[in-house]
Formats: sequence, structure tokens, C-alpha cells
Amino acid sequence: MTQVGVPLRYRIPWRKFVIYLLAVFFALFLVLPFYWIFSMSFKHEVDANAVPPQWIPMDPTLQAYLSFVHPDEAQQLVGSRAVADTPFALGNSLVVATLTALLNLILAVFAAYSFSRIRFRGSQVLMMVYLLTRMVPGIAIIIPFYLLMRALGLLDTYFALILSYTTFALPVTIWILKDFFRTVPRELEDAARVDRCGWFRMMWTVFLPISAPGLVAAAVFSFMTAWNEFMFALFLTSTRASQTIPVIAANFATDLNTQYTVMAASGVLAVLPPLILVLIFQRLIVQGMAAGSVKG
Amino acid sequence: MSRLNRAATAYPGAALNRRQLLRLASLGLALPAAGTLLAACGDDGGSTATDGTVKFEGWDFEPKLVQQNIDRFTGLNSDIKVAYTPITSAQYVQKIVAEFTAGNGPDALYVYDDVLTGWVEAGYLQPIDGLPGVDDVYNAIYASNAATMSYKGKRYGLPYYTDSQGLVYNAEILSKAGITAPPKSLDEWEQQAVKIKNAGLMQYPIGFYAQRQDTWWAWLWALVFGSGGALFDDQLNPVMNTAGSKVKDVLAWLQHATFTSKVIDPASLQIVSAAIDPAMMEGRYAYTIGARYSLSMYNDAAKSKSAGKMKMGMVPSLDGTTLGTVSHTRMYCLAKDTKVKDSAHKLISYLGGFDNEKKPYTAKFWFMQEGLGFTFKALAQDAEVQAKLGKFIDPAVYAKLADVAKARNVIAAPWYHEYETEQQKVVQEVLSNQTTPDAAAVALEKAANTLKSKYQ
Amino acid sequence: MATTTTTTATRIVAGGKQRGPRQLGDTARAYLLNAPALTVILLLVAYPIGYSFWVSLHRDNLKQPAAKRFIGLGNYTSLIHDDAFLKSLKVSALFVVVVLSLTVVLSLALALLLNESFMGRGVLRSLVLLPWAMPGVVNGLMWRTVFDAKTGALNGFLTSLGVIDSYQAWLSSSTGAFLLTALAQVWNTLPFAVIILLAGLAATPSELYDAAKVDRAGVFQRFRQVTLPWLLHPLLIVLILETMNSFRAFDTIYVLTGGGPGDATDTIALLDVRTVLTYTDFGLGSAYAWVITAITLVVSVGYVSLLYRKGSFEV
Amino acid sequence: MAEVRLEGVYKSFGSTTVVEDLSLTIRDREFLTLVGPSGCGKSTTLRMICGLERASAGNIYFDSRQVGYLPANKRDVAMVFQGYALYPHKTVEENIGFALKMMRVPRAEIAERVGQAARTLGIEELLARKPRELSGGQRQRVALGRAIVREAGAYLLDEPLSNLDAQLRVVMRAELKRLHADLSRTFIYVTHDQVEAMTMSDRIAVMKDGVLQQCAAPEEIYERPANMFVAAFMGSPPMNVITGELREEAGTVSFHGQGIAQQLPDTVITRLDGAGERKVVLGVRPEHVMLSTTAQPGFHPGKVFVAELLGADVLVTVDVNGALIKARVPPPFQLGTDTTVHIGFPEHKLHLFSDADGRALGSRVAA
Repeated sequence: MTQVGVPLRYRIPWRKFVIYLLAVFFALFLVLPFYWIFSMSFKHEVDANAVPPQWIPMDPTLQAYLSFVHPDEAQQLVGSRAVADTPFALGNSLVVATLTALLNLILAVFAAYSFSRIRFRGSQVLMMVYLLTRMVPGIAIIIPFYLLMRALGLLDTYFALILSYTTFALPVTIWILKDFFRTVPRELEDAARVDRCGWFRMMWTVFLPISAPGLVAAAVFSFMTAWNEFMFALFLTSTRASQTIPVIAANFATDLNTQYTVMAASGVLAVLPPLILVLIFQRLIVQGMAAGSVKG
Repeated sequence: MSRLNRAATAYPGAALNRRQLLRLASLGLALPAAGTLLAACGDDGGSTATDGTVKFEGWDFEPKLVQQNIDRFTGLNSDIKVAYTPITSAQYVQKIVAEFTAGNGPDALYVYDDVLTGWVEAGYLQPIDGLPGVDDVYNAIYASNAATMSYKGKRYGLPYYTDSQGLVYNAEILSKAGITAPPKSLDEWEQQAVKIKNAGLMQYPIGFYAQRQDTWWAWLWALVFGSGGALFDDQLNPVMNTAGSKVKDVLAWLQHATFTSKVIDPASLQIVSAAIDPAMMEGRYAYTIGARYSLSMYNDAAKSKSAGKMKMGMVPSLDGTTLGTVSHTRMYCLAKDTKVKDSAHKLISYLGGFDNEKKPYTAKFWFMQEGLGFTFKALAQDAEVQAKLGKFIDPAVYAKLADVAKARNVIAAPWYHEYETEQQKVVQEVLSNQTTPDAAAVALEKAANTLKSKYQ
Repeated sequence: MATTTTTTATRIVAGGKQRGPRQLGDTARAYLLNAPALTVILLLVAYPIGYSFWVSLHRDNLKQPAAKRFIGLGNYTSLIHDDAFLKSLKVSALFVVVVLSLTVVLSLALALLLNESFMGRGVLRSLVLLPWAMPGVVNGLMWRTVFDAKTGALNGFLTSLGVIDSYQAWLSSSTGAFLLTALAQVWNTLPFAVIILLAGLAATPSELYDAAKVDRAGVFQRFRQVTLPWLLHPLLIVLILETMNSFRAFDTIYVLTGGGPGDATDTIALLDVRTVLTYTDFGLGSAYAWVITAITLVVSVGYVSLLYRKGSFEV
Repeated sequence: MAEVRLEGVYKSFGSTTVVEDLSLTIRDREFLTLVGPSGCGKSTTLRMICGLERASAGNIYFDSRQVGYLPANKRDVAMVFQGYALYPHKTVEENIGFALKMMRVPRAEIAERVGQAARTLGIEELLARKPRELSGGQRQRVALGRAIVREAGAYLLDEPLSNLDAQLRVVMRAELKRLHADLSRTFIYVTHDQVEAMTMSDRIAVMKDGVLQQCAAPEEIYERPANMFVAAFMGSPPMNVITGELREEAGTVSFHGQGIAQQLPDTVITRLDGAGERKVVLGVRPEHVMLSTTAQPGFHPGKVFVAELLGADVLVTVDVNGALIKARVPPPFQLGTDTTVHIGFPEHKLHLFSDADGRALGSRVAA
């Protein structure tokens, strides 16, 4: 209680101190590992292996990145097929992840709407069924899934990946969207109905635009799911036509003669597109998962 | 579907009538059934390419050179088309299994010696006895390779390459420490390493790739076989826990060299097989156990900083006199369900057999390009081969290693991979001082027996 | 009075008749809205899931096609004596506990931090998303270079700080490998948890904080009384999804340690993948997978009933 | 434009019945207010008229047309929501013009009509803004604008003023009433605030627990409440009620209860004969209670419990033998607490209700 007597300006700002301490700690924790491969990707191979490590590239070079542009020249140097495949894989990953996000949204919007707006028999069970499909490890279903994709003639196509990632992301997407949709005031829906909108038009012109943050968050989630997945991509694809970046990255892990710098550069490239994406939508993502964010 | 949907959602109040509901229900029931149907279609699909194209798959070692060879083949056989797909080597086995399981396997493919029996039992492969040229090939190759490519009296493979393990050492580092000859015994090896260590040349002169992986640890088998040891008898009973097996002694040496003299790098546990090559080429280790062909790359100035300094010796043994090592064979096989058997056979004959001039063209190609060991006895006398050999390795050691090498007999067991996994695990425990060599041998014996009875 | 009651009663009965189809309409409508998602899920997953369960009731090793037969729960009962399975289950359980507690503590701290206002908050909020963009395989490769015994950043960092004298092989000791693998996993999955929690915090009405302040609640009191209740549902999501994820974590561990040293990081997911794809023991591998599923389900239900009062929970 | 007629309408959610046997006709161009405490079913009724809820039983007509089966977007109604329900992603102009756009009104006409509505409401300057940039009152006007821009058969207003501060509410009340006069359309207004109901409506429908209690003009409701609930709900401060019984002595009827004895006029006797009720509740509005510092015949002595200044009036609570009676008197009122005063009830301003079911025993004793 004596504290009360001490004039404010003499108090040690413990709170600020702790906040900045934590902020610095987390910033370092989050960034340093990535910075390590980031800086490595601009080094010469010799410097990448230097002891003690070069924290900042002394003699920065784009050599590692150029090897993706001219894989044939790099081939002599690196001897890796993965290098030549990296640009294709990035393209494939982008297409697959984007389409997965879209398909997911379309499917999830309807289901999530039903969970958020309609009290119906079995809703809890149905939600659990959705989530349950996510609890079965991928390895259990990869063989029958492969059979299915083969039967549909979809092996080594984008579709096989998009379909499998959609099944992965859909339950969680519905889960996230459901919570978000609950925060959209029902009155807005009523207003749209009174303003002579049918259900689809109401969804399209009022409900979904208002839900944009939630949709973005769900889309980013499914995008990331598709972007990061390895095992199904490995089995369902076999050529440049559809191999995604994790499959190629795995090659780096096992390929002979892979240079650290090139591996690091491919890692940086693998992270950049989704990173740019989440940075653009950062505000919306956080807001999207925030219930009650729709105000006014 | 969508029509139904729209109708009902546009009029939220509109009740669904009974018929619509029934239709919906039947649709729901039909879905899983449809899935089964589709899968059934997949099962009998077989490995087909309707236009007669040969589907050919292999792990992705130098796929450009492979393609180059295949282009040459299709040039020679204009009626045959080949679709070649390289597959990541780390997941090659798994992916091929998935493909065959789905009836989507290749027509012709690379096969590791240690998966051959499993794949034959699983019905993926067909014997090639009696096909044109097979007898000629089997007569021309080393008997051990021929045996490895056969199972239950039938021949399955045409040789891609074979190789055996030897002691890889960096002669420059050794000479800096005043060592002139590679070690003959394990003790001598350890002493040499201590010498290098004490000379301040490096902290850990010996490195192995000892991270757990899906493929085998050749170096460990080489060390056991190098001392004349054995892990299994001819009936595939585990013998590593018996007096004569030498396994415990080898493990004891490993542990001693890791924790007492501290010459084996404890970081070996985080080195994958692919990472040992750059480490050796950068001169990070003075010794390792590696395949003969690896010296071809280590001594290639375009790829290696240590070119010209890398040498190969016999695998050091416990007693310093025994000679031995392990060999492995890679082969080309035909899928059981192939519908283009003739073309596929022509392809693997081209790759693993003789050309029109009765020369093993492709085998020689691989040796000249990458130093991959050949199975054809006659190639040893080939002038070009000898010239190439002299460029990267001591021909005498090269020949001697092939001479004393043995294949793993246990790869004939369907449980070999389980065992190899267990062995890697146990040896890691030895290398991280979590268990004693005796306990390790007991554990391996128990694991092998368990597996054996499980697969009875 | 009496007559009124009667009419009311009949009217309600009449109303009830009309109410029937109306309620059915709601339920039917809900299922119709679910139809597209459910169709995709059922078409693509129901068959594989059913198939894998069916397989798990068989002795089915591709290497022994002749031995294939129905054995009921044989694969499941054999697990009791399956040392590899039991060991990996233990490793997995520990892994889940470590990863989950680290994730929850770190993500909660980070979310609370990001909910404060300080200079550079925007930057930190962007940084949080970085690990999310990293595929598990790349994550494993990255940490491999960080933990590298010869050239790794961790060694360089600690050496320059004077914490260690010489470079260490961090992944060569069981404990080291286990903890560092868990750390790599946590790093990778942290963003999702932070985002979810941050969203929960954003939804907490600020009036509640003010009210609590007026009530002279301390920082911890405020957290317990105000923040935590609002974070229950987000926490539930984090707990369930991260349990699922860490239980099935494969990519990062596979690349980083392959399960070693010994079996220190040989989780059930690694064992399962190996059993199915390397040992081609589909029967046993499927049984493993179903055990993983069952455990995940039980744990998830456990969270739900832990965080919500019985009967009133909603996922 | 349209007469709205409800016939025997029921609404239940699960096993709870929220509206029970409601029959009500809202005349063309009438301003009708549905009033009642929260949960009385007034909003549900409005939503059924609107088409946002479907009646569980009964019929709803717009003029002679049955509309019960039509969803909201097919009915000819406009609505103002309690929370305004402005589309946050649309500008004010888009908000107001949205329904017209949905009805495929030509763009030029939409602009003209939106401008017209904005002028009517004095929000022309706000047209380009988004709802979050508006004050509460401005949002309220936009919400109104969204309704009046349409030429709907009926305008439904669901507690539109409840989110405004007291001052603004008074202003908007007047504006709404004027708006109704100008537009000359059917307004159906829902509120729980009896003052709003009294001041604005042509007629008031009082609801309680899903049952219509009384539907009549404000004066009628005030003067002749159909039952004790209506009497107590309508009027502020609420009516004084005293529970007691009727005694008949020597041809005169008097009320006795809670220490108060009150002579009733002769007319009561004839009224009560048929009913035969003896247990009754006596009601008198505070504004009718007479207050005197000196004893008067028929007055009851009591002590000042508390006096509250309401502005124009003073509300005096008097403790009469333990019963607290409120009296509304013009200021100044200078007497202190516990001062003895005398209160009297004018005979013809008394209300009598059955103690058993609360129904009025003659809307007003003297009438």
C-alpha cells in the first residue's frame, strides 16, 4: 500500500520492461532460425560452412538463386535434379494451394453456415464426424486414397492434390468459419431478406462480404495446409507436372552433393509466397478468427 | 445435386418432401459403394500403357544420364516408346509399393537387392528365366551377383551395378600426421585416428552416416564382414550373440573409439548417407567406410576439393589379417503384370545386358561416367575401364574388395527391413552410450527371433 | 375460461401438426447445406477410412500374400506385446505433452504480448506468421542446418556467447534430440496457435478488463477471471488441433532425426509410416493408425469435457 | 396502402409458445404499436408479419391476400431493426438503395429516391460514408431511410429508438410521428416503452406472455385498461394498486384493504352485481391522487415517505398505514419526510380489478 504514496514517475516501469523483454525474446526466437538459412542462401558455399559462422554474408552472392534460373549450369556444380525442379514445384504449389483454398471456402461456407445459424438434429455429431476424419492419420488412408485417385485417373495431376488437401482442411475450415459466422449479426441477414434478397443473394451480397476476414483466415489456413503437406504429395505426384515444393525439398534432404547454399535458397523460396500472402492479409487473418469483430 | 440444393435453400421455409429425402439418402448410401467400385476398377487395371509405351521407373541417381541412355535405346528400337520417371531415392521403395498396390506399377524398374525377395513374394515381379539373352548375362557376371538376383531358384534381375564397401581415407591428412599406410586392424585404425587427433588436424577423424534411415547402413555390415563376422547363419538364424560372430567385438570397438579415444564423431548420429560425401570431399573426416564408386566422385576435381587425395583400403578387421566386406547389387526387373513384356525385356536387356556387339554397353557406361561397379567379369580386362580405374582408385584394392565381398544373406528374409531398422536403432544406442555391446547383441538377437516367429 | 382453454389446446395441436414439417425443414436444410462438404468428405475419405479399418482386421503383409487372412482384432491384441509400438507410444505421448505445453505456454504468452500496445507490435505480429509458411520438410532441413554439429548456428551462437567451449553434436544425445525436435515442431506450429488465441483475446470485451481493474483485480486475477474464460474455446481449438498435429508429426522428425538416436524420437507416426510403407505390413500399420485415431479422439473429448461443464459443451 | 390482418396466429419454438391465438387487424395507414414487456411476443409477431418467422398456425393477410407462406423477400414490407442492421461494407447510399437495387429499379431512379429519402431525413451529407463512421442518431436515420425509400405496403419498426440516448429518443419520436403523417403509410411499431406507444400511436396493442391484452387507441388504453396488467404497464409512474375486498353496508359499497377504506360511488353496485366479485384490487393513477396538508372528508392520513422532483411534477410517496401510495402533484412541494399529509382518491377516477384474474371490473368505476 505504500506504493500508492510513491509518485508515478518514480516507479520502475516493470510492466514495460517485461513487455519489451518478451518482445525481443520472441522476435529472436521466431526470426533467427529463418534468418540463418536466409543469410546462408546469399553466401558462397565456403562461407556457409565457416566456423565460427558468418552471421552476415561477408561477400553476398546470388549464385544460389541463379542456379534455379540456369539449372543446367548448376547441374555440373550441384548435381541435383531438385534444383531444376524447384521453379516448377513452386508454380505447382501455388496453383494447388490456391485452388485448395478456393474449393475449401466454397464447400465450407455452406456447411459452416448451417452450423452457425440452424439448430438441427445431429449437428454436434456431424461436427464430430468432420473432425473425426481429421483424426485418422494420413498414413492409414494414403494407400486406399491412392487407389481412388488412380481409379479416377487423377494421379500426378493437380486434382489429386487439391482433392486430398480439401479433405484435410475442410473440417477445420468449417470449424473456424462456424465460429466466425456466429458473430455476424442475424439482424443483417434479416435486413437483407426484407430488402428482397433470396438466400443465395443474401449470402453473396451481404453475408459473405461481411465475413471477409473470416473467409480470408479460413482460406489462409487451407492454403497453408496444402502448401506444407508432404506425404500425399510424394505419393500422388511423380513428375514436374504436379510435384510440389515439399517433395522437391525432400530431395534436397537426400540428394547427393546438395550444396547448403542452394538448399537454403530453396527453403527461402519455399517460404516466400505464403509469407507474402499472410503478410498481406495479416490484419484480416487475426480479425477473421476474432469473434465479434463485425462492428457498425 | 446442385439443383436440389438451390431449390431448398432459396426457400428456407420450404419443407423437403419425402421423395427428395429418400433420394438424398440413397445418394449418401451410394457414395461409399461408388468408392469401392472405383477401387475395384483400379485393382484389375494392371500396369498398363495402352499404346505400348514401356513405363520405366528408377531412383533418381543421375536421371539425365539415364534419360540419355534411354534415348539411345529408343533410337535403336524405333518401335518402342519408353516413359521414364525418376523417383526420389529416399522414398523409392515406398512409392513403388504404393504404385504396385494400386495396380499402377511400372513395366520395368530398378530394384534393390534387399527388396527383391519381398517384391517377388508380393507378386510385383516376374522371373526372367528363358528370356532371350538372360543366360548369357548370368554366365558373364560374378556368381555372387547372379545369386543375389535370384530367388528360390529363379532369376529376376539383370544387373545395373554392384559395389562393395572399403575404407575411404584422405591420404593428405594421414601423411600430415605421419601415417603412410592405411590401417589393417581396427586397433591400428583407432591409433592412427588418435594420432591425427593429437596432431591437431581434426577433432574426430572418423565419421559414419549413422542417422536412422530407410536404407541400409552399409558401413556397419562392412565392419562386421570385414572382421569375418556374421549376423545370420545360412538358415537365417541370428548369430550375432554367439562367440564367433565378432559382432560384439565390433560394437565394442565402435563404442571405445567413440567414447574412450573419442575419434569417431558423435555427430555421426545426425549425418544422413547423402551428407557423408560432401563431408569427405571437404576433408572434414580422415576416414569413413564407403562404396568403391564413391572415390570416383571424391577424386573428381570438378566436384571435390579433395580430388587426388582420396584413397581406398581394405576394411580394417579385428585381427588385422582377415579380409572381407559387404557388397550390394542393384538390378533391373520386369513387372509381373506388364502388358508390354517384350519391349520391357528389350529395355532391361539393353540396360543390364549385352548390346549387338555382345558388349555390356550400359554397365560400362555407368562405370566410365560414375564409377559404378560392374558385374561383368570381362569388363575388368577392358582397357578403357582399367584406365578409368587408375584415375580414381588403386586397381588392386578395387579387385580385392570385390573378391572378398559377401552379400547380406538375410535380405532373403521377408523381415529384413524390420531387422535393419532395429539394427540401426541398437547401433545408435551403442554410439550414444545408451547400451553395452553385449546388451546390443542380445537385443538384436531377440529382435531377429521375434521377427522370425512373427513371419512364420 | 374452460372453453378458452379447450380452443387453445386444439389450436396448439393444430399448430403442432404444422410444426412437424417445419422442424424437419430446418434439419433437412442444414443437411442440404452440408451436402457439398459431406459429399466430398464421404467420397474421398469415407472409403479410405473404412478400407483402412477393414485392413486393420487382417493379417496383411504384402510380402506374404499367401498369409493374408481375417484375424479380427488380432492386430490390436498383438500390440500389447509389441515393444516397438509400446516404446513409440511412450515417445509420442511425451512428445505430445512437451510440444503441447510449450506451444500453449509460448503461444499464450505471445498472444497476450501482442494484445498489449508497444513499439514494434506490428512487426512482431507479422513475424509470428513466418513459421506457418514453412513446410514441415523445409522446417526439418532448416533446423538440421541450425543444429549441425560442424557448422550449425546453434553451436556458433553458444560458442560466441561462451556457453560452450567447443561445438556439440546436439542431436546425438537422446534428450537433446528429443527436446530439439520438439522445439522445431513447436516453432513450426506456433503461429496457428497464436492466431487462434489472439483472435480470442480480440473478442474479449475491454469493458471486462476495466471492470476487473476497478475491482482491484491483480494481473493474474484479471487473467484468471476475465481472460481465461474468453480463451476457453480458442484454447480448445488449439489443444485439439495441436494434439492431432503433434501426434501425427512426421515431416520434421523424419528429416531431422529419422527417429534416432536409438528410439529417442521414434514416434508412433514414424513407426506407422515405416510399418506401412517400408515393412509393407498394411494390417498392423492400419491398426497402429486406428489406435492413434482412438487416442486422439479420446484426448479431444477429454479436453472438451475438461473445459466445458458436462452436458453444455459444444464443439 | 395495405391493411394487415392476423387471424388466430400461433407461434411456438419447440415446446414454448410465444404467441397465442393472436387476431389483430392493422388498418391501412394506421400507426399501430405493439407494446409489452420483453418476451411478450411482440417482436415475434412483427417478424411473422415481416415473413422472417413463419406462424405455426393461423393466417396473415395483406389486404385480402394471404401471405403466410411467403418469405420476407417476397412480402411487400420494409423494416427498421433495433440494431439498425446497416450493412457495414456498404456506404449509406448503398444501404438505402439496396432494396431498390434488388428490385431492379433503374439506377437513375434509385439515386433519385435515395436522395429524396436522405433529404427527408436530413442525411444528404452522409451518403458517401460507411456506417461505422456515423453516430447513433445518424445510423438510426439511415435505417429509417432504408425503409422509407421503398414503397412498401407496411413499415415495420422493431424498437428502433431503444439504442438512442434519452434526448435523441424524444426528438426521433416526434420525427417518426411526423414521418408517418407525411408518408401516410401503415406503420407497425414494436416497443417496450409505454411512453413511445402512448405518444406516437393511433392504436396500441398491449401484449403479455404471447397473448393480446387490449388493442385500442391510447386514450382508451389509458382511461379504460382492460385489465390490471394493462393498467400497470401503461403509465409512468405505474398505477397505485391496493388489494382488498368490497363490503356492502347499508346500500353503499366500500373498499377495504391495506388499512385503507374507500367509499365507492353508487354506480359500482350495479356494475358489480353480476360479477359477484368480492376480492378486488383498487387502482388509481398517481396523477389522480389528491394531496392535502389538512384532513379532508374521505381522505386518508399518511406520512411523506419520500418526495422526488420529476421536473414538471413532484412524485410524492405517502405511507398510508404501511401501503405506499404515489401521488403526482405540481411543485412546489416543501414538506419534509415523515410530515403528515392526507390523500384522497377521486371517486370517478378509480379502477377496480378482479383479484382473481386481474380483469377490469368496469374500466373505470364511475364510467
